Amino acid sequence: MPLSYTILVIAIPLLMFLFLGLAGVKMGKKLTGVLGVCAMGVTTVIAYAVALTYFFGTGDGQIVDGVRQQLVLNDWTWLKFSENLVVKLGVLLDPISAMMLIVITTVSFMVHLYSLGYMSDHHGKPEKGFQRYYAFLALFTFSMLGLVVSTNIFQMFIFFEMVGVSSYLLIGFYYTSPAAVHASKKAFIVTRLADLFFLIGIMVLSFYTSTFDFKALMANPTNALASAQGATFMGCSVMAWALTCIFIGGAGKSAMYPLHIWLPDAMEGPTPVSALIHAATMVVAGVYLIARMFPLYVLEQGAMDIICVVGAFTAFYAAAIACVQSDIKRALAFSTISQIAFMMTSLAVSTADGALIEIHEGYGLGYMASMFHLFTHAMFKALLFLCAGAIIHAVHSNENSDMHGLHKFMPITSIAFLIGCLAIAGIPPFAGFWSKDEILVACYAKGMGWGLWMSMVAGLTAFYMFRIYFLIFFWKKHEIHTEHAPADQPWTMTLPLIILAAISIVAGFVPAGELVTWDGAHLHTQLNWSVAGASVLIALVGIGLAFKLYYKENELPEKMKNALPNLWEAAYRRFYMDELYQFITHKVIFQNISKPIAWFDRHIIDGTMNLLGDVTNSASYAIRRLQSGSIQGYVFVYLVGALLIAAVTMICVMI
Amino acid sequence: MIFSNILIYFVIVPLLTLGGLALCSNKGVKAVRAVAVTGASVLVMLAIYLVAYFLQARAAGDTSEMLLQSKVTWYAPLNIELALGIDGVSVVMILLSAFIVFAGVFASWKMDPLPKQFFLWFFLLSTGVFGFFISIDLFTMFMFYEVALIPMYLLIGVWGSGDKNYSAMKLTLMLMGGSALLMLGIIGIYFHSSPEGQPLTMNILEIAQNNAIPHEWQYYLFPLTFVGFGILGAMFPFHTWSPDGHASAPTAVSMLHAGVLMKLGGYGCFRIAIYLMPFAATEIGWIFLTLTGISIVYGAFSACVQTDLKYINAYSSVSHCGMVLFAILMFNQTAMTGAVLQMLSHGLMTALFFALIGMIYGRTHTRDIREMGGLMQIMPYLGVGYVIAGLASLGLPGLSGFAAEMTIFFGSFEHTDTFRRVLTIVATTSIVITAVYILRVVGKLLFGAVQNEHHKELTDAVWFERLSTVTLILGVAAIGCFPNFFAEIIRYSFDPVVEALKAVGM
Amino acid sequence: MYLVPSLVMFGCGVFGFITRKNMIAILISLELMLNSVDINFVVFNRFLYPEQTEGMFFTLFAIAIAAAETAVAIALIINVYRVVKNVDINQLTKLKF
Amino acid sequence: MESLGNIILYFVAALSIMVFSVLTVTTKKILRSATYLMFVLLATAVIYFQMNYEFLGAVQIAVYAGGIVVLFVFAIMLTHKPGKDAEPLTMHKKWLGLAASLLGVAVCGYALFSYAKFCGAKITAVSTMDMSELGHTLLSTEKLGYLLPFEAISVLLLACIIGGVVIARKR
Amino acid sequence: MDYSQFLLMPQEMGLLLVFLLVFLYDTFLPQKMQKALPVFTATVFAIYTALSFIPVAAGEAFGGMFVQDPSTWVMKGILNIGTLLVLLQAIEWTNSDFVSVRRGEFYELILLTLFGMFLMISGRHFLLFVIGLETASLPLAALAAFEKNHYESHEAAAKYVFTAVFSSAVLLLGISFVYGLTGTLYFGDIAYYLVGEKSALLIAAVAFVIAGVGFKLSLVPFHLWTADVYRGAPTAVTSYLSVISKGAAAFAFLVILVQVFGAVYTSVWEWMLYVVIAITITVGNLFAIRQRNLKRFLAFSSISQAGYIMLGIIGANTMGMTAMMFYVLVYIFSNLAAFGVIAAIERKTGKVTTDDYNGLFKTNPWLSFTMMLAMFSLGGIPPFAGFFSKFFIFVGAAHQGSVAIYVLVFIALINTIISLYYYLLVVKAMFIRQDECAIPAFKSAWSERVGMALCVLGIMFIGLLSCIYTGLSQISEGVQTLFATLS
Repeated sequence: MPLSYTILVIAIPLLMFLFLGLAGVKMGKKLTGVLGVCAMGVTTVIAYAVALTYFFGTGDGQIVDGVRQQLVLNDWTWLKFSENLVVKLGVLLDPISAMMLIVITTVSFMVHLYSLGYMSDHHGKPEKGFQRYYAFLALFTFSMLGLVVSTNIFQMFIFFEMVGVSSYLLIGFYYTSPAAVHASKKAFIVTRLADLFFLIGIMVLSFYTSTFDFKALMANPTNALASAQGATFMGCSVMAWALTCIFIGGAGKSAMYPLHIWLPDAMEGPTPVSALIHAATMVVAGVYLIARMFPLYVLEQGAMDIICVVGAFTAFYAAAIACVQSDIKRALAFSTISQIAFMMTSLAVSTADGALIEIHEGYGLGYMASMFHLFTHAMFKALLFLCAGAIIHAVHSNENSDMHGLHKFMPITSIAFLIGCLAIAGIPPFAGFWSKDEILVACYAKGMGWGLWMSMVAGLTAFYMFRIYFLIFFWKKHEIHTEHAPADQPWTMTLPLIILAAISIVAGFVPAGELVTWDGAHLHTQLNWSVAGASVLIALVGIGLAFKLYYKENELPEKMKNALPNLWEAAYRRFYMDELYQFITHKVIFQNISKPIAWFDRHIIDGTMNLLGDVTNSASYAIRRLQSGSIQGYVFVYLVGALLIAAVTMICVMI
Repeated sequence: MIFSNILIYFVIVPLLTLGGLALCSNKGVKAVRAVAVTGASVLVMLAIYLVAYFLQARAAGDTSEMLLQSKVTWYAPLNIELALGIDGVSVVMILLSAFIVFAGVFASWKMDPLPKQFFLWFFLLSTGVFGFFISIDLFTMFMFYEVALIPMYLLIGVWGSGDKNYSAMKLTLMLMGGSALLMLGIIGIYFHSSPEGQPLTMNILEIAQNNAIPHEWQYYLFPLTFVGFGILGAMFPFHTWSPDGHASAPTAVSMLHAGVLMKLGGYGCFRIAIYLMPFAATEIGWIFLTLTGISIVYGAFSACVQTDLKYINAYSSVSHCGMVLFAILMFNQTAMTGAVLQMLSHGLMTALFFALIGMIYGRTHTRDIREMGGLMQIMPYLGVGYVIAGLASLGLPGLSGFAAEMTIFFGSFEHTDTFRRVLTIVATTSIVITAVYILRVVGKLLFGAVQNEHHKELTDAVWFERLSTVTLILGVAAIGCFPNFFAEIIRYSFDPVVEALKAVGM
Repeated sequence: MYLVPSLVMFGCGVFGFITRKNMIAILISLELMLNSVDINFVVFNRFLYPEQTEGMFFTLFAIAIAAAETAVAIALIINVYRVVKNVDINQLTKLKF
Repeated sequence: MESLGNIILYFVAALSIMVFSVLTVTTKKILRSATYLMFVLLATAVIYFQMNYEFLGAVQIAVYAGGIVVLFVFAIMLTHKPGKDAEPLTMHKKWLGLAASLLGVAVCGYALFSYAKFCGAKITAVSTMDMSELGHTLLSTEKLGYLLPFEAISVLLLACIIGGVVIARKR
Repeated sequence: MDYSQFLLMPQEMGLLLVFLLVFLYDTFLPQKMQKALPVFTATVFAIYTALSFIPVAAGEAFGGMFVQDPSTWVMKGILNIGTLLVLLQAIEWTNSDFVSVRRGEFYELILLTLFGMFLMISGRHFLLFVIGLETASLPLAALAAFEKNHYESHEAAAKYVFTAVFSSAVLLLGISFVYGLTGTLYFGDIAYYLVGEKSALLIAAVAFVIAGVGFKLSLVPFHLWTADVYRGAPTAVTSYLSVISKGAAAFAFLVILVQVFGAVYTSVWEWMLYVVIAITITVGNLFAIRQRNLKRFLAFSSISQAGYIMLGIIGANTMGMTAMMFYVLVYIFSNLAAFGVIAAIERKTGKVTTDDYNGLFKTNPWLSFTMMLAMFSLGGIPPFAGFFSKFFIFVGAAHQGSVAIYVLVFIALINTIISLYYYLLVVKAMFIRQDECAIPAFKSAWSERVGMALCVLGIMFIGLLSCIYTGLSQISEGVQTLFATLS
C-alpha cells in the first residue's frame, strides 16, 4: 500500500466525526455504532498496511544507508506567521509515528467495538448520547493520529489542544453528573496550564531556530542549539528553558507529578474512554513529544536531568498511591501514571557526552525501551481498563468493596485481567516483561541508584496490581446487590478483551530494537539476564505479598492500615495534592485575585467613571444658587464679572 | 464618478434599506423583516464580491496601498473629501460586518416592540460601520464613527433590559468621551498634515505620505487618538462601559457592538494613531502596551467571578480586545496580522456568544448562571452552539480564536527586548484563565442537573435562531480552519505602517 | 478731574441698583449711570478732542436712548404693579434656579 | 474760560452732582429720590453749559430733567402707597452694593487716571458750534454726519412706542 | 446730502417696507380680516426673505458708518430665514385667545427688532451699533411681557429690561472709554488709533464692551437673565431671543472684536475671551443638567451654545468666521426645531417639563422625531447639521494654532459630552420612558408643521450639502479686510 494513503488514516476519523456530529442526531443508535466501528476498522486496516509498508518496505528511498528515513508525506500550509515561521499541517512517517499509528488504531478499534456493548445503556437506562459518544471518539482518534504524524512542533501543539478538548468532551460525557463535569474541567485546565508552557517553549525555540519543522530541527540538532548561543535567562541557556517548558507541556498531558492530578479524576468518563485516552494513547503524548525531540533533549543535559528526576519520582509516587486506592479505575489510573513515568525516565536516562557521535550505552537503548514500553503498555493497560469496564458494567460500581469474588461469575474477564496484571508486573513471557526489562537496563546504565529505584517501583507495581486483582476476583464471596448476577458481558465487549489479551501475551516478541530506534538504524539488544532475573524476582515478591494479604479475607491489611494510619490516609488522599490545587485555585486565584480584581473594577474603575458623573451633577447642584432669581443678584454678578475680567487682565498685562 | 465605485454601495445599501424600512407600515412586521433581510443579504453578497475582487486584483499584481480608490471633494475650503479606498484589513472588516449584520437581523427576528424602529436604528448603525471601513478621509471616518455610536443609545435604551437607562447613558457618554478626544486629535492632525505652505489635507494616505506631523505634536496627538479609539476598543481602564452596556443591550445590538463596533477601535488605532504618528507610537507606545497587557489579564480574571452571562462575555471581550490593541502595538507584521485575525475571530465569536445568550435569556428570563443548569438537556442546539463559541473563545485549534492568538503571540515574541517579551508571556497566560472561566460557565450553565424545574418546559432554537448561529459558527470555523486565506489578505496591508515605523527607528 | 463727578455718579448708580428695593428707585439709579456715561463723553470730547463733536453727538443720542429705555421700563413697572400690586423688586424672584 | 467764576461754578456743579447722587440712592423716600435725581441732572446740564455745549445742555434739561423726571414722578404717584415708602435696606445687600460700586469705581478710576493723556489735559480752543451747523451735521450723510443714526433712532422710538402700547394695554 | 446711499441698504429698507405693510394692515383693515394677519405677515416676509438673497452691491455708506459686504449680506439672510421660521411657528399662537388682540404688535415688534439687529450687523460706528442694539433689545422686553395672563411673562420682561438697561449702561461706559482713547467712534478709525495701545483704560473698555455684547449673547457671567426670561417669555419670543438675537449679536461681536480691537488681540482680549468661553460653556452645561423645564433647559443649553459660537470668534480668522456663521445657521434650525415642538405642545397642553414628555413617542411620533433630531443636532451627532457646525467651529478655533486654543477646544469637547447627556435625557423621556398619562396624540397646526418640517430639512441637509459651507467660506474669504488690523 502506498504510504501516501496515510492521510486517509487521519481523514476517515475526521469525516466520521463531522458526519456523526451533524447527522448523528437523525440516525438510529445501531446504525451509528456500526458505522463508527466499520469506519474505525477500515482506518485500522489502512494504518496497519501503512505501518507495515513503512517498517518492511524498501521503496521510495525509505531506507538510505541502512537507516530508515523520516518521510514527510503531505505538507499543507495552514498559517504563515512570517516568512520563516510557517505552520504546516502534514504527515510525517518515521518509526515512532508508524508504531503509534498501530497502537492508536488498534486500541481505538477495540474501544469502538467494546463501546457498542458498554455504551448501550447507562446504569440500566438507555444511553441518550450514543451518537455523540461515537462522534467524540472519532474526533479523539483523529486528533491523536494527527498528533503522532505531526511534521512540526506547532502541528503537535495544535493537536495537543485537540486531544485535550476531545478528552474534555469525553470525560464530561455524563454531563449531568457534577463529578464528571468537574473532572473534565479540571483535566482541561491542568493540561491547558501545561500547554501554556509548551507554547512558551515553542515560542522561544522557534524564535531562535526560525523553524517549527521537526525534520529541520532534528537533522542538525547541534546547529539548532547553537542558534541560541549566548542567549541566557536567569543563568541558564534559553534553549534549556525552552526545552524544559516543552517538557512541562508534555508532562501535563502525560500526568507527571505535579500535573498528574487530573488523570485520576478523569476516570469519571466512560470506562472505554479511559482505556483509550487515559491509558493507552493521549497520556503518552508527552512521552511521544520528548521522543520526537529526542536529539535536541539529548544535547541539553539540564533539561534531561529534570525529566529524569520528575519521571523517577512520579513513578514511585503514583505506585505508592495505587497501593491503597479502593476505586479500581483510580488505582489503574495511578498505575498508568507510574508506567508513563517509567517511559519518561527511560527516555531521560539517555545521555550523550557533548557530541552526538559518542553514543552512550543507554542512549539509544533508553529511547527504544521507552517506545517499546509505550507500545506494550498501551495494549495491556487498555486490556486492564476494558476488563475494569466490564466489571463495572456488571456490578454498577467502581468500588472494590462492591466486587470481591467475581472470578466465579466472570471467568473470561478474570483471566484477561490476570494476563494484564502479569504483563504489567513484568513476568515473562508477557509483553511487559520485555519492555520493562529494557528500561531497567537503561536505568542501570545511567547509574546504580536509578536502576535500584526503578526496580523497586517495578516491584511495587506487581504488588498493587495483584492487590487489585485479588480484591476484585477473590477475597471473599460476592454479595449480589443488583437484580442480575454479574456475568461475562456480550461478545462485543468480550472479544476486545480476548484480542488484547492475546496481544499482551505476544507483543513482547516484537523486534522493537530493529524497528523503533531514534535514528532509524537497527539497535541490537539482548536480554540482560542479571537485570531481568532481579526484576522478575522482585515482581514475584510483590505478587506473593499481594497474595498473602489479599487472596483471602483477613485482618492483615486492616492491621497494616492501623499501624501507619497517617501514611495510609495520606496515600489514600493522594498525598493531598488535590487539596493543594483546590487551595491554589479557589483560595488564591478566585478569592485573592479574581474577586479583588472584579471588586476593583466595579468600585474603583467604574466608580471613578460614575464619580465623574456625580461630581458634575453635584457641581451643577452647588452652583444653582447663582441663579437666585433676583435681578440685583444678576446684576451684581454681571458687574463683578466684568470688573474682575478687567482687573485680572490689567494685572496680567501691566505686570 | 463615485457611484461607479463599488465601495460607496456599502453605504448606499444600508441607506436604501433605511428608506425601505421607513416606508414600511408600523404594523406589518413581515415587510420590515423582508426589507431587513434583503438589505443584509445584499450586503453579504457585496462583501463577498469585494473579497473576490480584492484577491483578484492583488493576484493581478496591483500592489497599490489602497484599492478601489476614488474621491470626491466635499468641503473644498477644508479640503475634506469623500475619499474611499480599501486594503486587506478593511476588506476583511467589511466582510465581518456584513456577516454580523446578517446574523443580527435573524437574531432580532422577533424584536418587540417597534420592530420597524429597531431595524431603522440597526441599519443606521451599520451604515456608520461600513462607512467607517471604506473611508480614508479623517473627517468622513470620524463622521461615520459617530454615526455608528449614537444609535446605540436608543437601541439599548428602548429595547434593552435591566438597568438600561444607566447603561445606555454610560455607554454613550463614555464612547462619546472617546470621540471627543478623537476629534481633538483629528483636528490636531489636520493642522499638521502638510509641510509648511502646502494645503492641509484630511486624506490619511496623503498625511502618511507627507509625514509632516512634528514630533512634539505627536506626543499629544497620539495619546488622544489612541485613547479615543481605545475606549471603544475597551482598553483598560476605559472599559467599564462594556459590561453594563452589553448586559443591558438587546441581543442583536450586543452582537453588532461587540462584533463590529469594538473593531472600529482597533482599526482606528492602527489606521490613524499608529500609521499617522509612528514616531510617538514608538516613543510612548509602551505605556499603552502596558495598559493593553493589563487589559488582557485583568479582563480574564474579572470574568472568572462574574455570574451574569453577559458580564462574563463583556469581560472576556475586554481581554480579547485588549489582545487586539496589544498586538497592534507590537508593530510588526505578524502581530498586526494576528490583531486583525483576532478582530475577526472575536467579532464572530462574541456575536455568537451574545446571540446564544440572548436566545437563552429569551427562554429562561435570567442570565444568572447560578440560577441555571443542565440546559444542555433541554436545549441541546443552543448548548452545542455555546460550547462551540466557548471553545473558540478559549482557543481551540480549528476554530478562530486559536489561529489569531497564536499569530499574535508569535508576532509579539519576535521582539527581542525583555519588556515586550515579558508582556507577551503575561499575555499568553490568558489562555489558561480564559479556559477557566469559559469552562466554569459552560459547566454551570449547560451541564449538571437542571436547576429550575420550569426550565424543563423550554424549547430549543427555532429556524431563524439556527440560521443566525449557523452563519456565525461557519464563520468561526472558516477562520479557524483556513486562517491563511485571511492572513494573506491582511498581511501585506501592514507593509506601509511597518515601514513607517521602521523609518522612525522601530 | 472733570471725570470725578461722573465716576461718583456711576458708583452711586451701581450702589443704588443693587441695594434699592423699589423698582422705580432702581430705574433712577440706572439714570444716574447713564448720565455719568454722558458726562464722560462730553468731557472727553471737550478736553481731548475739542476739534470735533462726536462725543457731543453721541451724548445727544444717548439721552434719547435713555429716554426710550426709561419709558419702556416704567411702562413695564406699572404693568408689573398691576399684577402684583407693588413695585418691590424682591417680588420678582419666582423664576429661579 | 478758565476764569475763577467758571472754576467755582464747576466746583459747585461737581459737588452737587456728587452729593445729590449719593442722596438719590440713599434716601428712603422714593419721591425725594426722584427730586435729587433732578438736581443731579440739572447740575450735569450746568457742566454742559460750562463746556459750551449749549444745545446739549438744553436737551439735557428738556428731555432728562423735564421729561424723564416727570415720568418718574408720575410713575411714583401711580405705584405709591402711602406709608409704604420706607424701605429699610438689608445689611447684606448694602455691603454687596457697596463692594460692587467701590470695585467699579476703583477699576474705572484706575483705568481713567492711569491714562497719561488725561493728566493735565486742558480745555484749549473753544469753538462753539452754532445751531445750523449742528443741524447740518445731524442730517449729513458724509463722514461725521448723523443722518443714519437719526433715522435709526426714530425707528427705535417707534418701536418703543409700540412696545409701550403693548405693555400698557389692559389686554 | 446723498440720500442715494440708502440704496446701499436694500435689506433694511425692504424690512421696513414689510413692517409698513404689516403696520398698515394691522391698523386699517377691518377686524374680520385681522385673523389673516399672521399668514399675511409670514407670506410677505417669506417673499422678502427670498428677495433678500439677491446679491447686493458691497460698499460703505454714510461715511463708513454703514457697511454692506457679502458677510453682512449673508448674515442678514440667515437671520431672515430664522425669523421666517419663528413667524411661521408663531402663527397659531398669535391667533390664540389671549394674544390675538395684540398680534399685530407682535409682528411689528419682531420686524423692528430685526431691523435693529441689521444695524448691529452692518453698523461700523458705535453710535449706530448702540442704537441697533437698543432697537433689538428694548422691544423684546415688550414682547416678553406679551402673555399678560401669565405672571411669569411680566417677571421675565422686568428682568430683561432691567438687566438690558444696566448692560447698555456698562456698554456705553466702555464705549466712552474707547472714545476717550481714540477720539473717534468709527470702527475703522479706532482700529487705526489702537495699534500698540496697551493701557488699563483700553482693557477696561474692552472688558465693558465684551460685557455689554456678552449680555446679548448671554455669555457667563453676563447670562443670568437668560434662563428666567426664556422661561417666562412666550415660547415664540423665547425662540426668537435664543436664536436670532444671539446670531446677530455674535456677528456684531466678531466685527467689533476683530475690526475694532483687532490690534490688541493677543495683548488684551484673547485671554479674556478664552476664560469667558471656557466658563460659558461649562457653566451653561452644568446648569442645564438639572433643568426639568424645557424652556429653561434650552436657555442654558443656548448659553453653552453661545460659548461654542464664540469659539469661532476667538480664533479671529476667516475659517472661524465661516464656522461661526455656519454655526449660527445650523443653530437656528436646530433650536427652532426644538422650540417648535415645545411651542406646539405647550399650546395644546400647557406642558413644558421633561417629565411631561415621557412616552411622547408612542402618542406623537413625528413631534418626538423632530425633537430628537433637534437634540442630536444640538448635541453634535452626525449626520445632522450640528455635527458639522461643531466640527467646523473647533477647526476654526484650532486654526489659530496655539496650545492654549487646543486646551480650550478640549474643554469644549469635554463639555459636549455633558451636553450630550442632557440632550439625551430629553430623548430618553420621549423614547424610553413610559408613561400612562402621556401627552395625548394631537394634530399640530399646518403652520407649525411647515415650520418644523423646514427645520428638519435644515438639520438633515445643511451639513451634508457642502455648498453652504463652501459659499460661506468664500464670503468670509472675501471680507478679509475685516481682519486687516489683527495683530
